[in-house]
Amino acid sequence: MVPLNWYLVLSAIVFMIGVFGFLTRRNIIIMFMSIEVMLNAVNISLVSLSHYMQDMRGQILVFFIITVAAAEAAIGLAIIIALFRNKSTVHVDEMSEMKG
Amino acid sequence: MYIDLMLNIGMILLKIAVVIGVALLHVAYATYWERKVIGHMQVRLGPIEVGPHGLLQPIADGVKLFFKEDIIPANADKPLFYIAPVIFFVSTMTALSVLPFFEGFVIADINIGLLFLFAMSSLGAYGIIISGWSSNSKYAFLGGLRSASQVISYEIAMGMSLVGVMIMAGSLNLSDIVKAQQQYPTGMFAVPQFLGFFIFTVSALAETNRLPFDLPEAESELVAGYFTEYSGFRFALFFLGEYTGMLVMSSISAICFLGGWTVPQFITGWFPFLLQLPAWFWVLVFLAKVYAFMFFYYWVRATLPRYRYDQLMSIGWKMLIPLALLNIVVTAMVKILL
Amino acid sequence: MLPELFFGYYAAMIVFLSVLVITRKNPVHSVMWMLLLFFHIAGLYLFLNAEFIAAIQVIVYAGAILVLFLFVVLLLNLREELQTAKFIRSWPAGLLISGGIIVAIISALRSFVLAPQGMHTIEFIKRETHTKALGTILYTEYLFPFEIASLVLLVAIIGAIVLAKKKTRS
Amino acid sequence: MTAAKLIRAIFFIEILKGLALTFKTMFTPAVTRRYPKVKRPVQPGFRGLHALAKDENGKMKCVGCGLCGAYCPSKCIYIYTSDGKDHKKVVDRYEIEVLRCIYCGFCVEACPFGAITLSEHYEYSDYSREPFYMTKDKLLSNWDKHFAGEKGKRYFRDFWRPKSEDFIGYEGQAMFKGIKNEK
Repeated sequence: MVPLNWYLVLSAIVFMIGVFGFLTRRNIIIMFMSIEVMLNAVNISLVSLSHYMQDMRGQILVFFIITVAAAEAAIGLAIIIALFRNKSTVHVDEMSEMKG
Repeated sequence: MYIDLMLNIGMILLKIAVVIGVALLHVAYATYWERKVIGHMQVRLGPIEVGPHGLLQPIADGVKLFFKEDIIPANADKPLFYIAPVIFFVSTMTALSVLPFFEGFVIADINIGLLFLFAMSSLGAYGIIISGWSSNSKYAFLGGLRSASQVISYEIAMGMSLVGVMIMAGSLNLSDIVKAQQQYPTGMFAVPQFLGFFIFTVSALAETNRLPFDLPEAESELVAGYFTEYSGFRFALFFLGEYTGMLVMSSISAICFLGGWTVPQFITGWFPFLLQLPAWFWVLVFLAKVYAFMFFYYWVRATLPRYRYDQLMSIGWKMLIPLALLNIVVTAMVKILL
Repeated sequence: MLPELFFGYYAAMIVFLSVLVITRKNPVHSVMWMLLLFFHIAGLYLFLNAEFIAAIQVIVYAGAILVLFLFVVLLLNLREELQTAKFIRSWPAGLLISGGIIVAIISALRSFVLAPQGMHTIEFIKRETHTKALGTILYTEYLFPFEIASLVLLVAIIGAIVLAKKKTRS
Repeated sequence: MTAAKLIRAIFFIEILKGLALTFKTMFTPAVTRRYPKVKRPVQPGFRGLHALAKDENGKMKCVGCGLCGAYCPSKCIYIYTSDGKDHKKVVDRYEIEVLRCIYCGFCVEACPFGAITLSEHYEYSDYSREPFYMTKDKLLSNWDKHFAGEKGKRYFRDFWRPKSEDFIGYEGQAMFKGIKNEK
């Protein structure tokens, strides 16, 4: 039996990689993918917790996270396309018009 | 204990080898059969020179394709160019692993068989998009984009058309779905689920990029679509993948709508000796259903012209998906009320 | 021994692939590594007896969301992307922040206590099948969130169409 | 939309009609000819591979006048003549580049003696360009192969009747008259 902590550590490491990617990359698509990586890290920990607690409510949460991720990806990518149409770049540094 | 494990693994490997070998042979002869059927429909003969009645033609074609030169465009993205046909081929071949061919013969009898099939059929889109993009050619790129949007759109309709079957069978396991159809007098879901069967048939044509929805490889506009730049061995992989996809779609339709390897109960009532036959005999019934569906593919190809792209999209989104939703609602209500 | 080996393989591959995803210069390659990453995560879910979630992971994440990503990447101009620097100049700060997060999480794990066991034992799931057990909870206890999720998806569809639609000249 | 139109749209009457048609044609016999095994008979007057005609004594009919080469639109006939014994014209070389020939048949029409002919043979593909450069010997052997005996006679009788056969000129014309008188 694999200890639960292993899963949680794995989830933490993957989450960290996602955070690092989000903070350091400036390509908006890669940033989006970093968010997906973070969501997946959370999903891993939820599924493993649900398995070890023998309670399926955690997996329901995973279900909703996947749903919301789908909605978020659709909206986010639509925003990216709209931005690219106006600015013809995918670099967040160059989208500075709303800085105030 | 280890001997048991080894035997088990050996058994599974043997099954896999049998299924892949038989499937590849069927795929090869599916191309032969297609050429024959379409040939006769167009008042031609089809392949006839190689071997008796041209029976060795698919083997000759295979040998030719596998020994041809493998050309790679200079500006292609090489790793993705190499991997794309493999993704396409593997994703369609993997779908074979959950199909039950007759009572008790299935490589992986999993509870989510139908979902697994959806997953694999959605992965085929990657092979197509990536091959279109990595070839660095306009025809291939346009073909890849078209194919991706088409496959994604019609997958929704296809999944929804099968929800009716899921509701009626109460299971996602393909063997259970086949057994559930035995309770109905006609022995197949195609009769009560006629709307679902219709939607599935149309979206199966679109999903495998066949006529009248073959816009991704529309010869008159896009040369060969997403595999324009491929040749030799890799082209053969695309070709095999496409026909394996057709085989898988026909098998899904045979399993989910036409009663799989079983025949309707009144037939076994008339001919009781059928029940004494060994289990493997019923694979012939299954294959007959699969080939009947494949024949429909060819028949449609020989008859209908290609749709326009906006027509394709509006059929998918404005006709098939609402119909599929209606089918789900009606099926669920009937299931609750009865 | 065998479960640990399986877990070790999956964990190593997941970490390695997620590093590849965020460090590739070409977004298309990133997407392809992400596809492999999703497969390994689905494998991990199967390993945790969550077969329906694994199937959903492949169908929705790999089959729909990632194809959308790929689609958008293909529509954009990649030439410029391949020439600019991969990371921002102050990437060590990012490393520091993410390192801080992981240290905090792992130190919190030491005082982690598992809640009492629920009713969905492995035998229960095997008897009921995973899909049925999940569906039972989803359509009874979580019916209201489920409806809200469908509403969220509807809003997302409309929003995406409105945002990405080309403005017609009137 | 009228009711009939609606019914047609719902049940795909047009598509079903088309499917019925293709299904019916599937059982009609194919019209394919399996070419290398089954050959269509060549129609008389077909313009195939070139041949140089011989007369009854087996001698070449060509006198080297060069009219065929002059008429040829693709200029693929080369004739080299020299002065022989008794100042008789001798045809040294008579060559045709078959790959450039367009099979118009002008050379046959131009020839006053029916020396150059187009045989009914059309299966002469090859792997190199060499065999398509016809020399005099090859052209004469083509005659033996494809026009020997009755076939050659029929050819001249029914189709490419040489001008010299019906030529009735005035007395002063040297060439044709002489030959006619010899017969």
